[in-house]
Amino acid sequence: MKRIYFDHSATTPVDPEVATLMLEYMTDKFGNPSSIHSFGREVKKAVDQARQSVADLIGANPNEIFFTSGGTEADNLALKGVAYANRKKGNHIITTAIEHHAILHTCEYLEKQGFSITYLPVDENAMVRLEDVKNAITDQTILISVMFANNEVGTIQPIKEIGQLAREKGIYFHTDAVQAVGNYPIDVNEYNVDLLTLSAHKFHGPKGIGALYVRRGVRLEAQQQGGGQERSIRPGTENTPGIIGLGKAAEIAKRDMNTKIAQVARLRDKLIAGIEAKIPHIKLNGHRTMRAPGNVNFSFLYVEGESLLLNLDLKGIAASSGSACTSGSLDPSHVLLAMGLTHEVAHGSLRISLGRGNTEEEIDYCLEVLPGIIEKLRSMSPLYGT
Amino acid sequence: MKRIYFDHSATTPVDPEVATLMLEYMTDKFGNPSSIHSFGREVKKAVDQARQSVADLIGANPNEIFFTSGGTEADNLALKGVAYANRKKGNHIITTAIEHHAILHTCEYLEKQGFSITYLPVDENAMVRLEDVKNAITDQTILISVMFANNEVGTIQPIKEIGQLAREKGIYFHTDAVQAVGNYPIDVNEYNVDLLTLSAHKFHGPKGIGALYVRRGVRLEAQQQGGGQERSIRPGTENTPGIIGLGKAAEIAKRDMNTKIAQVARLRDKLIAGIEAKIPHIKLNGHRTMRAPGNVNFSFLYVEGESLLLNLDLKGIAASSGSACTSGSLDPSHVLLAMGLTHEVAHGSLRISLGRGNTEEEIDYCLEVLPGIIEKLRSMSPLYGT
Amino acid sequence: MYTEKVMDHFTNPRNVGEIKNADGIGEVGNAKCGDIMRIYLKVENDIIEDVKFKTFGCGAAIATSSMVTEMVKGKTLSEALQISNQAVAEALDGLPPAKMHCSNLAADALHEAIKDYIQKRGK
Amino acid sequence: MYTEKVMDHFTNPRNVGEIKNADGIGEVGNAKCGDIMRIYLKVENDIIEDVKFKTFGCGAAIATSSMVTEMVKGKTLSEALQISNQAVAEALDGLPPAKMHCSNLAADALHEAIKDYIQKRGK
Ligand SMILES: Cc1ncc(COP(=O)(O)O)c(C=O)c1O
Ligand SMILES: Cc1ncc(COP(=O)(O)O)c(C=O)c1O
Ligand code: FES
Ligand code: FES
Repeated sequence: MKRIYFDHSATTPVDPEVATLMLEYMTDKFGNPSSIHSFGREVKKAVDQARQSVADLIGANPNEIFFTSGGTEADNLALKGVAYANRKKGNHIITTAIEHHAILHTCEYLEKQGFSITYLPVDENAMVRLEDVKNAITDQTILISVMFANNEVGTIQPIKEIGQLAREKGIYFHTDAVQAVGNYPIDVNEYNVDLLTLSAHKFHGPKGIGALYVRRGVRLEAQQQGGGQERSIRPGTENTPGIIGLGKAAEIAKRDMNTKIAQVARLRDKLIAGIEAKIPHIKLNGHRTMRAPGNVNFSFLYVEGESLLLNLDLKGIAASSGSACTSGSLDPSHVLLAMGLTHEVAHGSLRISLGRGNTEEEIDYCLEVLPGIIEKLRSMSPLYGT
Repeated sequence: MKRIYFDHSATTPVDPEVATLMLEYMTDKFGNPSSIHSFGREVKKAVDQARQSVADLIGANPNEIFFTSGGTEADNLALKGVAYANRKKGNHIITTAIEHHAILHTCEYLEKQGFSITYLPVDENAMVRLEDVKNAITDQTILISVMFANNEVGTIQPIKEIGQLAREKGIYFHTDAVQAVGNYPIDVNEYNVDLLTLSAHKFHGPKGIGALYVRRGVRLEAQQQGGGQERSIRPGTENTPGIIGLGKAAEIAKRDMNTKIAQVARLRDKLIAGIEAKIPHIKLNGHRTMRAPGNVNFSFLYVEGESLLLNLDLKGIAASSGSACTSGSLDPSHVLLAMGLTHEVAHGSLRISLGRGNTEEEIDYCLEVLPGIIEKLRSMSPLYGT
Repeated sequence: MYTEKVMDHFTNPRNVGEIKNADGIGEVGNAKCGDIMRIYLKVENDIIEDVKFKTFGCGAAIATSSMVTEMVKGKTLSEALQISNQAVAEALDGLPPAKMHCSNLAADALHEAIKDYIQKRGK
Repeated sequence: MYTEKVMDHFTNPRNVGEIKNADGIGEVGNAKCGDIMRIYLKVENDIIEDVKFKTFGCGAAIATSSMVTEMVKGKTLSEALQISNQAVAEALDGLPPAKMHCSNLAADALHEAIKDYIQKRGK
């Protein structure tokens, strides 16, 4: 059976060009970039080049890029690093209720360390209100962290405006842009961002590598100690194939950005329109226009998400859900709940996240099988009026 | 020019079989192991298999293995994780003066957090004395951390005995076995180890992946927050190609352990004997018998390490040094100083670390060019009596 | 993650539907994850002649519902009352640890339906 | 990490050695990293007729030593005194940032040697 991958927000395949390059830096140019001999120097050069490519993707300077093991570590470093380094200035951090767990659970950890966190609510489209940000600021506020694009419902936040507000108040502004970087044009200066998290595996780079952008002058404390790598902000032998793979992925993403967005958004819009035309009792989750190019998220009333996923999987379609049954936790997606959805409606959510490899035929096939699956599950549901 | 790689303690080339497998899990089986669809499940299975292989290499149980981004992170997690989780029991940690910076700088960090650290001295062979360990223990001691094999001079510590001592006193025992795992037979039960750090890139696995072994029952606090991966001890999307590559490298290391050790140690002994026969005014650093199979470390009096390395590099030989000039810091190797070497002698150190790919011819070539280089540098040295 | 048997019962669930004028109906909701399962019984001479279910829940919830209906059809009420959650899970060759609480639904719903039948008959 | 010029002077250092009965000898030690550099001068009519060096130090230390001897040979003493550490580094097309302190050695050693010559002559 042909398999269709509709889960690009979870992870993406590594670009073959990226993988081939990485292979070269594993078996052949395998040196440690800290070594002064030729094996080390040839890799050091490639690492520098990769840092430049990553910087170029977001309009930064290469010495503002610090490589980490992924988005989660970069989020941890941003929040804890700023919190501990600026404790004397204040102990208040503002974030939102719909952040990724890498932010939320780090904030909960910081609460235990004596920091005070405001979790901003969102509107029914998962959008943060500028007014709420403004009102949350106190003279203790040292950091505002708002994600760029939400990983579940795709809503793109008013980052530029929040960044401007933060700057006016002299507060650092971090954005978790894991879902956006490589898939959406970002410029740290245009968006008034002081710290930014990115992760390679969300845009056809390898897993296990990411970066934190840190604007020159931002006070940040390292969260790991060791050798002096990454200017001691993030020590440990560099994951050179990962870094070089990330660099190449950044280069490709920048080059293909516009065509890719156009292509993916067209498929997204077709899928949304198709589902809305074919299936009753549904709800589009997330903002209709301020939306990540590849994100489709619906709640199908009277249907439970995991059953839906498994049925799609049996038809060869890989997608995702915010259902409690999928998450392993006991509550459905905190994002959907924060948007005001009831447990039942949140339970029946389906996320289809498209990527550059998806085709019109795949959308057609999905529109062909989805209504039948929904109908079948509804016919089994005690909630669905007979 | 043919290049000779004599720097296996810095890093090793990835085994082609490992690299090929990783490639498959980058471009083809690229799913996120947390996903419930087929793309996720096929990777989850391979990750489980890799965890088993790593466990097998050190005689552990798979659920005692936690993957990290490398040795540095695993060292940080071990020390901080045990320190914070057991703070109520005590605030004293024992380590040695010759640990890697991933341990030493983490200890310095913990000192700032109110922990008290004892840095045990070593003898002239870089060996820790059991008596010193015993005497350092107080009723506040919660952790002893002693490296397995030293990365500079190769000395192998009396791990089993220290482990036994720790166990009798009810103190957790961690060993940084980054240089040993995969290159030396280790069994966590035989060696009485409670926590153990390993890193893939030191035994022909990829960079950017390592693991912490944590004996069941050890209280450890996560040092990173996020999704629930690695049973919440180390969250973040799994570096699946890295994990699977580490698993394969572990499998190969276990299979070839004995033949590899025999082969490498023979070359090592030949090189040591050759240098001692051919070059005057030298000093073998490290223990003569309790020594990592691939480690050769000499001080060449009246010679500075970086100049020596560069000259070797010009002849195609890649090695390493504990010279201050190489390290970028202002002091020569803390390991050599802890062994009682003077600044000048430490300055002239050369580490040649052999691996399974090295040959007899390479040793011969090295023995051919090294005396000339030493002679040339000495003739330039104002310290060398004319 | 699921066994073949779970996937079989999930893909082709047995006895889905309602029984008009059922002799007993049992419904349980899993407060933890918000799922609901309803079981309908047709009883004759203390024997379960027919059983159907409707479930809003995950793969495990559907498979356990289906499995429990298969297990009790033709059984006496007292035999049916002895079927435990554990037994249903075992009949499916096990469930993932995180899902073990789901298997509670199926036996509980069955027992509720039997209780309902007994109460109704008692009147 | 090093420029071609540095590597050239490192690989083929100019003017290595000692001058017997030198007119001036300058020695500086780099307290920071433990390196030592010694410069020997032969002076005639305030002109540096010959210059040699011995250095215990890294690639940059050797290259700067070599470069400074080339730069001053045939120069007057006052010309030589104007050669700065910065100038030596620039003549080598630059040094890695971490190594900039090494280039201090070379000009300093030269100036010490000149001072030594002046003092000796003064007697
Ligand atoms: C918005 C967001 N932040 C952070 C992360 C964590 O990044 P990583 O998977 O690289 O640890 C993810 C993805 O899992 C994400 O979608
Ligand atoms: C003894 C020792 N510990 C820790 C490390 C750090 O491991 P990694 O390079 O994987 O961060 C190394 C190697 O650099 C090492 O040799
Ligand atoms: S019904 Fe929710 S986890 Fe099974
Ligand atoms: S002489 Fe030591 S760094 Fe140059």
